[in-house]
Amino acid sequence: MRQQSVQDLAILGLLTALVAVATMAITVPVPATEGFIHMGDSMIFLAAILFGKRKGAIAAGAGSALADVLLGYTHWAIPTLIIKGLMGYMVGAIANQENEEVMNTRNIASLIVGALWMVGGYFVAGGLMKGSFAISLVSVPANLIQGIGGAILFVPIGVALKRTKYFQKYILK
Amino acid sequence: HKLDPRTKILITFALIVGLFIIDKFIAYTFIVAFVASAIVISKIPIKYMLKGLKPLRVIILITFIINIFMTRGEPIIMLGPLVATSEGLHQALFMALRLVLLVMGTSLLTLTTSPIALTDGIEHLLNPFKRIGLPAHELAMMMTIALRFIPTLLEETDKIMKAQMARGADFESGNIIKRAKSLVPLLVPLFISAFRRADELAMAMEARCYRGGESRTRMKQLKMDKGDVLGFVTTGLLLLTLIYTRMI
Amino acid sequence: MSKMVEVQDLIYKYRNNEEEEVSAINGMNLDIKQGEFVVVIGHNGSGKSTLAKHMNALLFPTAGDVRVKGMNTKEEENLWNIRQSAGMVFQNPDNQIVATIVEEDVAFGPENLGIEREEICRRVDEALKIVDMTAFRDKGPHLLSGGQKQRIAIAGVIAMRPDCIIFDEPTAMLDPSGRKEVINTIHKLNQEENITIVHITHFMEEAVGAHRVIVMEAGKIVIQGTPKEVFSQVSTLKSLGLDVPQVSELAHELIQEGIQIPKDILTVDEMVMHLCQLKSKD
Amino acid sequence: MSIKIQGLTHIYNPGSPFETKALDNIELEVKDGEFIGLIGHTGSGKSTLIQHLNGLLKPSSGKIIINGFDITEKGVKLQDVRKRVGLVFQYPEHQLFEETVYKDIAFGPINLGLSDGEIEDRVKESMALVKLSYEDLKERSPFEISGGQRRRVAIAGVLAMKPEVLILDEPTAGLDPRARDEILEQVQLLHQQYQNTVILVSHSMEDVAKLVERIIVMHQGKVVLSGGPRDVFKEVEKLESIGLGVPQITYLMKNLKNQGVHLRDDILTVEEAKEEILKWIRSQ
Repeated sequence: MRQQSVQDLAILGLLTALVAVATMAITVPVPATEGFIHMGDSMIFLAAILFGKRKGAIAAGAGSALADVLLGYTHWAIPTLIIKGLMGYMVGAIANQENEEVMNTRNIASLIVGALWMVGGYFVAGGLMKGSFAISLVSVPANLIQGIGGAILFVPIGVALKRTKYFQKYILK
Repeated sequence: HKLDPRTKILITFALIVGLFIIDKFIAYTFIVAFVASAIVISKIPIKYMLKGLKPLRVIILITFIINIFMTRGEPIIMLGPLVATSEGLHQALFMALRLVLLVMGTSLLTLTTSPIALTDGIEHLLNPFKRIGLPAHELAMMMTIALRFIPTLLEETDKIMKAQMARGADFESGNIIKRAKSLVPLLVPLFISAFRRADELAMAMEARCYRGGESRTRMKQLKMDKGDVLGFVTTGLLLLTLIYTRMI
Repeated sequence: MSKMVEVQDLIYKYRNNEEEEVSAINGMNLDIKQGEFVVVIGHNGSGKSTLAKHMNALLFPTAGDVRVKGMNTKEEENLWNIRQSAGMVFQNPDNQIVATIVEEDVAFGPENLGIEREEICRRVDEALKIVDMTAFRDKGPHLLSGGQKQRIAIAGVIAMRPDCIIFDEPTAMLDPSGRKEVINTIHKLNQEENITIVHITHFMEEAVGAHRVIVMEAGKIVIQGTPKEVFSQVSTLKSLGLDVPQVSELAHELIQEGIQIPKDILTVDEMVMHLCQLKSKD
Repeated sequence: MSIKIQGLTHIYNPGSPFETKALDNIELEVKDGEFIGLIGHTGSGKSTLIQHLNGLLKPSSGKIIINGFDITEKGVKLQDVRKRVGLVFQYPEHQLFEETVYKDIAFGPINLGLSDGEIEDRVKESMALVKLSYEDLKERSPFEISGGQRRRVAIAGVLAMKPEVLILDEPTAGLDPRARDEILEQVQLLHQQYQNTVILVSHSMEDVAKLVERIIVMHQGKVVLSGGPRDVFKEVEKLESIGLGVPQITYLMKNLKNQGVHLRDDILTVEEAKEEILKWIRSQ
């Protein structure tokens, strides 16, 4: 008679915290783009690919926005909420959660789409905020590195987690 | 400081909208006055605010330079192939100011409001959307849990990292593939512990009779008072003025 | 005295990861009276925690019945009343605190019960006072020590005004001073607030002040009685892999050597007294 | 391996409002092959101290000399230090991550760059040391075995690096009495077999009294007592004043002495107490 909803809520909260912690705790600052390379995107890929689009979207958006606020990049919080939220949703929707192999075609496609969307999203948001898309272009290389890095970092961890039996009862519930 | 978090969120939101609708320098005077008075009222030391801008210096400079040289118009200075125009200078100042005010306005919100109060405020603001199926309470509860566990997980990250370093793990060198692999011993235990925590937390919540947002009361109630009304009126006036500057 | 908790022929089985059926509780009967202080000891896997979760309607019997204040946990309409009457404190203090501010966490339970605002404030004040944590009401839980966090968790349960609190190894993760804080709080709840206590632990010294001690092994009760009765069975306890107080062990050893002292000595003072009496006799 | 600590001070968050002095001018020497018990309540600086011994934390000032070799100097390869000083953290089972018990224990040896054959030997050896069956468990997932076994797998993971100094931070926390006794027994056996230096951090006076050769007591970042268990546990008032205690049996003997009974007051175990009391009672 355990309430599924309470369990889901707790899992979502922890996933969100994980995304925020990964974004904040392991970072390499890149001053030129006013950003940083961090593990947050890998965590988003994990959340979305292992737990589906709904959880992926909420944890990605809320977790990343929280990290922005806590790190003092408050003005980015709203764009981040939208960009990362949609990123989580798209990755979760494209990915194939049933497949035992983590590196299946749909998952790889979801990684690419997710990373590109993130880069594009920040490019547009930056352009709007700074009034010039040329300036926003400056942030593209770093975000690209961030996105690709996040996707690469996801792979071994995704594989390892999917193999961990303890975990399987949670995945896509 | 004492304003209702809902008020603060709405005012900040209005400020952002304001920053994006204006197109004349004159409008800035109003916004600057508004933000400045807000800073004064909040009693946050101005030094602290400026310190928050520090990491932005580079980006503001870049914004400024690119805007100067990339905007077509009347040339004023020529540096080889680079042409600075007066329109460019205008544009550069305009954008740099927007950026500074944007950062100041939003950080004013987070400096005066704890994340938990923000969550509370957002929950209340989203309440009317419940009718169209938006789970406002659940989202707020989830944010509370996330906020509650961020320090715990940060501490845990540090602990696991140290423990694996004691077993000879190396997190600090190597190419990206090697680093990716070296993070597995950190992230797998972190993930598993997070899920064990989620499990236990869910049980503890149920044991304390948690059953969703229905029929739940709150100890702390948000209350709007005169200050909030004043805030809204001022902001409303500001927005109207800004719209007016755009039309003339 | 009326019965607070009744456990009748309880059996609980579950499936483990390998899909094998495991029985955690194997036919158990237990009555706990109102106002009683019962300590349950037994090593890991003896079924202690499973039993505790049945009393709070977090787990439901495979067979048999569990009643709290006469309400059967099997009947769904009783669920919330049972959880309100029989509160529960868990092992890991970190994983049971929900809110980011101490007083809000204490308010979490009453808020779920739909209690009026003023009443919640009153209860939060009172609960924090009982666990002696009023000074920390505005702090974040992550800044507190383990013992303090556990006291906040207890306050969160007290604020729901339960008749009975089940403690599921609340001291297992604490250091000695944290353990002392929690144990003192538990005793206070029993003596001053007249709350029925079921305290699960594997630290035998925590059982010394209880009304009744229950020793569990393989999902069954193997010994029960007053602390003196239970701890005098030194060899049985040892064979179960459990500790006994050093003084009880010493008494046991001395009796084996033919020394005439009672076998139910629990404390240092009792031992000193009996030894001195013995000596002055000859 | 000998450890010499000179003037070690560690300050957390220096210069910020949260500045705290966790270690305050520690002077300490641990001889090769010693079995040390490190006690003190939470926040006394125990954890900070042991994290310095394998270079996880850097001193704010002071030196740590291991085998005549200063590990706080610049350019020291910490990897080498960590290979020789093994540290088992609290709740070490929370750091397991591999698919199988074998792979998890092999993690350390792999990081040392050993050959496959050597790795296998070390896994086998360390599993034997903690009394885990190699054949039964090597292919099992560390997440599906019992709590006590998980703890032992984690300890084996550190033992597999064959450290010359083994530091255990409350290795029995949260275990039930049976599992606790097993782990402590194995630690003692290990020490006897290899004569390596062992530092056991513990809250349990009873356990420390039974096992170690020397006790170091810490309080507020300082070493306040150091010596053999019999000497240290004589200082009941001092220990109590810093929130610690002595084994129950030591209290008993002290109380008897206060009643005018002339008995040794440096008793540490039930066995010794029994002998002493029997001698006394039968003396007339």
